[in-house]
Amino acid sequence: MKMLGSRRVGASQVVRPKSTIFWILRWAAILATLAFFSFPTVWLLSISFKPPIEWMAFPPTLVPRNPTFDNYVVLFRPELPKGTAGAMLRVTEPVTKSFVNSFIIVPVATFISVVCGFLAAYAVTRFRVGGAFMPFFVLTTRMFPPAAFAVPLLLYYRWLRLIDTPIGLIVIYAGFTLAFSLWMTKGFIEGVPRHVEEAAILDGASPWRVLFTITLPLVKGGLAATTLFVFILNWTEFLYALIFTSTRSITVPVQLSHYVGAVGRFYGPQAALGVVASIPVVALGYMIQKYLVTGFSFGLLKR
Amino acid sequence: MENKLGPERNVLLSLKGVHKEFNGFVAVNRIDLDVYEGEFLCFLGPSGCGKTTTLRMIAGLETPTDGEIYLKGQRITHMPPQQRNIGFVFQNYALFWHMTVYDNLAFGLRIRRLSPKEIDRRIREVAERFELTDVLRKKATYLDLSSMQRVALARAILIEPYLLLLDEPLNNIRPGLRELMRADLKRMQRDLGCTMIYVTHDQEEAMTLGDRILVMNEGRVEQIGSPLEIYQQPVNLFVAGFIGRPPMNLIPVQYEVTAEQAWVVWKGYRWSVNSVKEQVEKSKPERGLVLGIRPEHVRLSPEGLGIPALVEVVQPLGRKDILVLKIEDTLLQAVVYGGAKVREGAIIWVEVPLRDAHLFSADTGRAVAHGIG
Amino acid sequence: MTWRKWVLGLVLAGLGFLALADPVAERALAGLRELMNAGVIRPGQTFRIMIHSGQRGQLAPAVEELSRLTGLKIELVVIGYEADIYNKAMHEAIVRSGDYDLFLTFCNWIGDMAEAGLIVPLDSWIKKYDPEIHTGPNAYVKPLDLFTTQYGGHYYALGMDNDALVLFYRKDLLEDPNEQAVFEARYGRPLRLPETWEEFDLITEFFDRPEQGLRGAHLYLTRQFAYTSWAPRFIAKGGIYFDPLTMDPRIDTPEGVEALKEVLALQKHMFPETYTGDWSAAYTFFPEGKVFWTIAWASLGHWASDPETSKIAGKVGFAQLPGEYHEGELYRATPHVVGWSLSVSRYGKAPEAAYLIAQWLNSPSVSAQCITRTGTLDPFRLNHFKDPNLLAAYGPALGPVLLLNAEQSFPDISLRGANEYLDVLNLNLNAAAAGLLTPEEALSQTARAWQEITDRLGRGRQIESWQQEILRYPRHIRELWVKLGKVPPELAGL
Amino acid sequence: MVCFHGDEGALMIKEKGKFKRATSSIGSIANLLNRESVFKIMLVTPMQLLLSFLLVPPFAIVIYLALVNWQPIFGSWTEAPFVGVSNFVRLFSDRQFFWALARTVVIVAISVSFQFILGMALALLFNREFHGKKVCVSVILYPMMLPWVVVGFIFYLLFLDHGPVNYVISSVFGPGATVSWFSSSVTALVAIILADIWQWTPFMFLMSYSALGAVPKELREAAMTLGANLWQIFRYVTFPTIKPVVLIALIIRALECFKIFDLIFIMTRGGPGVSTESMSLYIYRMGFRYGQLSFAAAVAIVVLVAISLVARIGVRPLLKEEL
Repeated sequence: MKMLGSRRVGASQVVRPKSTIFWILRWAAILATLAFFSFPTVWLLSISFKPPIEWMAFPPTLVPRNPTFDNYVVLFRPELPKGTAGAMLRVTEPVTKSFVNSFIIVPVATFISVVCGFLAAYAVTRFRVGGAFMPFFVLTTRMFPPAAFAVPLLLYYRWLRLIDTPIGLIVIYAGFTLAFSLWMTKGFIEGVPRHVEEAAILDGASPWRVLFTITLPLVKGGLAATTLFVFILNWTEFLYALIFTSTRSITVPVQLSHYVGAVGRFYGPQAALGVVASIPVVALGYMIQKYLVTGFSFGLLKR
Repeated sequence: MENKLGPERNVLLSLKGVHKEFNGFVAVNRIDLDVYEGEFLCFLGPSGCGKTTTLRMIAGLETPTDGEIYLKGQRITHMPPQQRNIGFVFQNYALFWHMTVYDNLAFGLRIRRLSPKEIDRRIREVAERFELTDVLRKKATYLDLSSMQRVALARAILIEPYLLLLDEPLNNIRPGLRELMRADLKRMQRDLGCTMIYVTHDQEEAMTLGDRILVMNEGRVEQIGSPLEIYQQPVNLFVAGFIGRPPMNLIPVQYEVTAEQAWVVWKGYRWSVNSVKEQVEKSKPERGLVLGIRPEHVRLSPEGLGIPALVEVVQPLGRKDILVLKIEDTLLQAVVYGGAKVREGAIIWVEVPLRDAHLFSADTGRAVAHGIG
Repeated sequence: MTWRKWVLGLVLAGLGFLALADPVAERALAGLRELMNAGVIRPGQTFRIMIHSGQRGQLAPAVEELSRLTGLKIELVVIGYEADIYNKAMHEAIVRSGDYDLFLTFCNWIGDMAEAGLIVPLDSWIKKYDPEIHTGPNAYVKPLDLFTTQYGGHYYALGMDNDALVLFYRKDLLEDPNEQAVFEARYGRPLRLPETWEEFDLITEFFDRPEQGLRGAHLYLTRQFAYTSWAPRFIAKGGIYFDPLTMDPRIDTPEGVEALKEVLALQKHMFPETYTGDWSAAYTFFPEGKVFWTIAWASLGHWASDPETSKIAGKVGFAQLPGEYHEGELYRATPHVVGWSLSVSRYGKAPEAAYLIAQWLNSPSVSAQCITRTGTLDPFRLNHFKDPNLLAAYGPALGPVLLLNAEQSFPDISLRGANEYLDVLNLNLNAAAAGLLTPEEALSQTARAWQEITDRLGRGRQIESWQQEILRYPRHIRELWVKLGKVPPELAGL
Repeated sequence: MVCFHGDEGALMIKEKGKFKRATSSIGSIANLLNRESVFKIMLVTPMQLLLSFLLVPPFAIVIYLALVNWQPIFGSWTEAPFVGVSNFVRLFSDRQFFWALARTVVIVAISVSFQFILGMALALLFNREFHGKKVCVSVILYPMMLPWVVVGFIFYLLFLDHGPVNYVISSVFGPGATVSWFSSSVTALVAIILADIWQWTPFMFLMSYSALGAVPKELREAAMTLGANLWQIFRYVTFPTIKPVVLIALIIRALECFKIFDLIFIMTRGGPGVSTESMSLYIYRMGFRYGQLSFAAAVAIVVLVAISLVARIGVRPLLKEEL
């Protein structure tokens, strides 16, 4: 067997060539990953601080030559004095309304979706309700291209008078993300050893009690991940939002599309709104971060 | 530490100045240890004393900050665990829960590229011994804890390790079953004749299982020895206080020398320590001594003889009672036979037989003498 | 009649007096007043106009003013991407929510919208309120008066825009005596604004200096607007999209192929963004001084002349698009690309009132004010070209050129199914620009697809529509077609 | 014994007496609610209600539309002529449809497998403590949180002929090496797939990373002491343990990716020509731009049936042991 390491007994630092190479490789990989994932983000931030003439300028500059806050200001005060990006844009209303709408529609839809999905996933995993067919049936709802489903849905919604209402969008969002809520939570529930629940049942707990006091806490990390994902999907959804809103309940992505002006796309304000729009998601992610990664590592084999 | 089991046995594993720090926290403090072939060694100590870390370093799951580890004379300090051929049974068993019991058992053998036939033969054999034959096809998650423990043990043994390490494997098991499994383990070790290191914080377990016990505290080895040695000759106050239930009574005493006579003095009572005067003198007794007496050695004496004490509490244990006695402001525990019929609130007379007492230096905590007179 | 209506009527009358200078707007206001008196509409009633985000800045103040004048609540519903406006409008045709009263859409979509039953014919109201489309000093520039308003022999919209393209060039370079001398020495002809596409191509080649960071031209060959570079050459060569009698496509003819080959030959003098970018590429490269000339909408004039957004402010020239000589006579054809027009929803609560709102916005004075503000609407009435404020906004040089180009402009295909016809053409031309198809393949594939569309939509009715559409082309193009025998004289309206 | 593992491993409650005794004091309603059959039904009811409400009527309309010939310009949809399967017949003779389908499958295959490999590798890389890990994780997760529109235009701007990517290429390899990304089908798809990978690797990473976090380190250590090398540990211990979660993540990604629309719509609009058109873009063009809603409905049904078949044949066996 090969012996590695220094002969000096008692040295506090033992030189280990193999580990050093691993260390370098690992950090190289981490840095490469960071570069790949952060560059477009940095570019987005950079554009959001650039005046119009620099949006597509060549040679491109990472740091804006004449940095400006116009792109952010214009989101909230569209009427700006001449000579600013806002003056050239002048096509939008303040983003506040769409933010308020999104803040109502998305959390409610996400909540409904995750709750329904979780309950159903529990039924499917533990009791095989609907057999193996059901989860697949639910999944098919996600396979339908929105472009084909929008018009029939529109006809139906017209009859229900749900067009351009928050409830209309909430139902659509909750319904179309349900498949994910079901499937993701299902994966996590399957990770809960059954004997944990058995023990509670033997102690005489009702099935509801087992569900909410035993299983739920164990999968809360998975639920957090699911919630975040569903929230993101709903928060960024564009096509349904565009089709099913007109004035009253437009959402942030629809607002984002409004930054198309007389002289092309307004990349600056779009970038700025992109950055601002990501803040709620980031905040949510931050709030549930501790559940995200460690949450459902409840020590599957520990009692 | 000297080899109490005799020089004729081979050293299998030895730790030389093994040291482990985690971000400045010393988990294991320069341990030296030899483990002999075929012995059952228990690591005993309160939680966080570094016993598990030591075990993990032996297995290669942690790398020592300093020091060296030798297995069969080969230095393995930095050898990856895969190459050490040391079995490890985890506290939570770490069964591969997506696999059947059979696959769990076969895992190490398949890695070693044994033929399926040979694997099957060995598994059948071991399953038989561990009474696992019926559950071989079950998924590991569906086992009861006792079976899980046996699977974990069987899995570790199947790779025919030089050394088997067990990390508190009986921790999760309810009392009752625990005693049975303990006995099982001991029998099995004897049958297989393999070398085991067993980590526990339960002294009863250590006393019943270990050929030798290593008592650890705050990363240091306090004492290594056979259970009896540890019980009878604790090397310091920690071991003395840690081993034995209820714990040893430790009474600070003064040391006096009058006309060739050496005494320890406590509340006006004095005991002659002439027989161990030499040892006592060496330990700088002027800074104080501690007299240790195990509760089971405290004896009731006829009224008027010995030391009068107030009975504060009587804990009946059936055949035995544990008494909490108050002598002036000092509490003393004593174990007496249940037949003594002592009532709470009564005054009784007790005797501290020096022959069973221990003397420790109050300054260093080290033992000065065991059994006086 | 309640006292409220009395007061309102008085206010409206007073304001109407102030606006007397513009009888079109006055008639619209009077009409609204009448409808209010008749109880058809009531104060505070909401009217919604679907617009593109690029127009909000232009229309919002006018809409506020009208709300103030009438007591109605007029809202703008903004849509971001142009293509989405078609979708949303057509969805309204399906669901008939009545959420919209007016649509500001591309004028070549009115065929589809009319056929879908979404918008109503305006003939009777136009007769009644006279928006001065064809006659008078404030009339539309001809032929915009026809093709931005009509479909199938009826009025369906009020045009709000003039999207005849303009040639923007680097005046400083073209008028540089040194350049002129070098050009004359090399090509044996003077360097001047081109009359023909052949000259245009030569000058493009001349000024293509990649090593100096200057490319010859930027012409649209993108997925959405590829036809805008091909069609002016095709039409000027005497080409016609469909046979007027059989509706067979006539684009894979020698004129069509030749025109496409000419455009594709210029690609070596252009940035690849001409076919890989989107329509804002021209708005980036030209003001940056990276291309010698480009053909685009009038708004690029704003953009390129403003020192805030342009590095070549003050060096920009405006010109007519070139043409082709036929028997010694120059025929110029300028594509009128998209162009916004207002149409009235059938499902709105009060279509007549909606029409009057449209007429008010469309009136010479109000529309002039709107267009003066920055946006995607450009001058389309004759009075716009005399309005000092508006001309100041556009710069004195652009106005006259835009007028000339508009007079020679021809419409996009505006049959029903126009969107589909044009999109198929675009995607094949774009594919040819990317080298995926040869020019011949691109055009013949388009022709095949067009045949299929025509058959699907009903050939007879399409022939009828096409014959009406021919009449909306500018007179000189119709004359050329007759001269070349492409269209029988009796169908050319001559 | 009141419970045991059913044949398929599900937890079954055989006798109800246990519950009865536990809840008898609460009353008969609670008793009813706690009955296993009722409990099961109540668990799935909210989902059933929501899905039936949202999906059944529109789905019926889709089927109706596919069987008639309707475009909005033909007038009312209720009066459209019945044409049987002719929409389907036309579909199967449309080369563009099959190209779009094939192209989409290729995009899904490449994009999702990269996301899987990258996400898994990253999760393994990050499955140990090091300085600044939290920041790194946030940076990696960020792309997922951006609206698609924004991701689309960032990558559009990045890959423009005069964009940063070409700038970097030309400054490293010389001006001749630049690529006109959106000028051909292959390079444009590379840009699109890169954008998709950028946006959605974080999701695969998140799922694998959370799942890995749930694997007790003792499992890996046990495998180590049994002699397994790093690859064997991953292959036989770590991966099988997290497989249910990873598989589901894969399926979710594949389904979403199959519907890829926004990125392509913003970056190339399907161009040049139709050479980067995905299935969704094709449906969008037919249904929305051309107004051929009946045809689009037929396409959607065919696609749905095709994916369902693939799911049943291809994915079910994969999930068999998990189900």
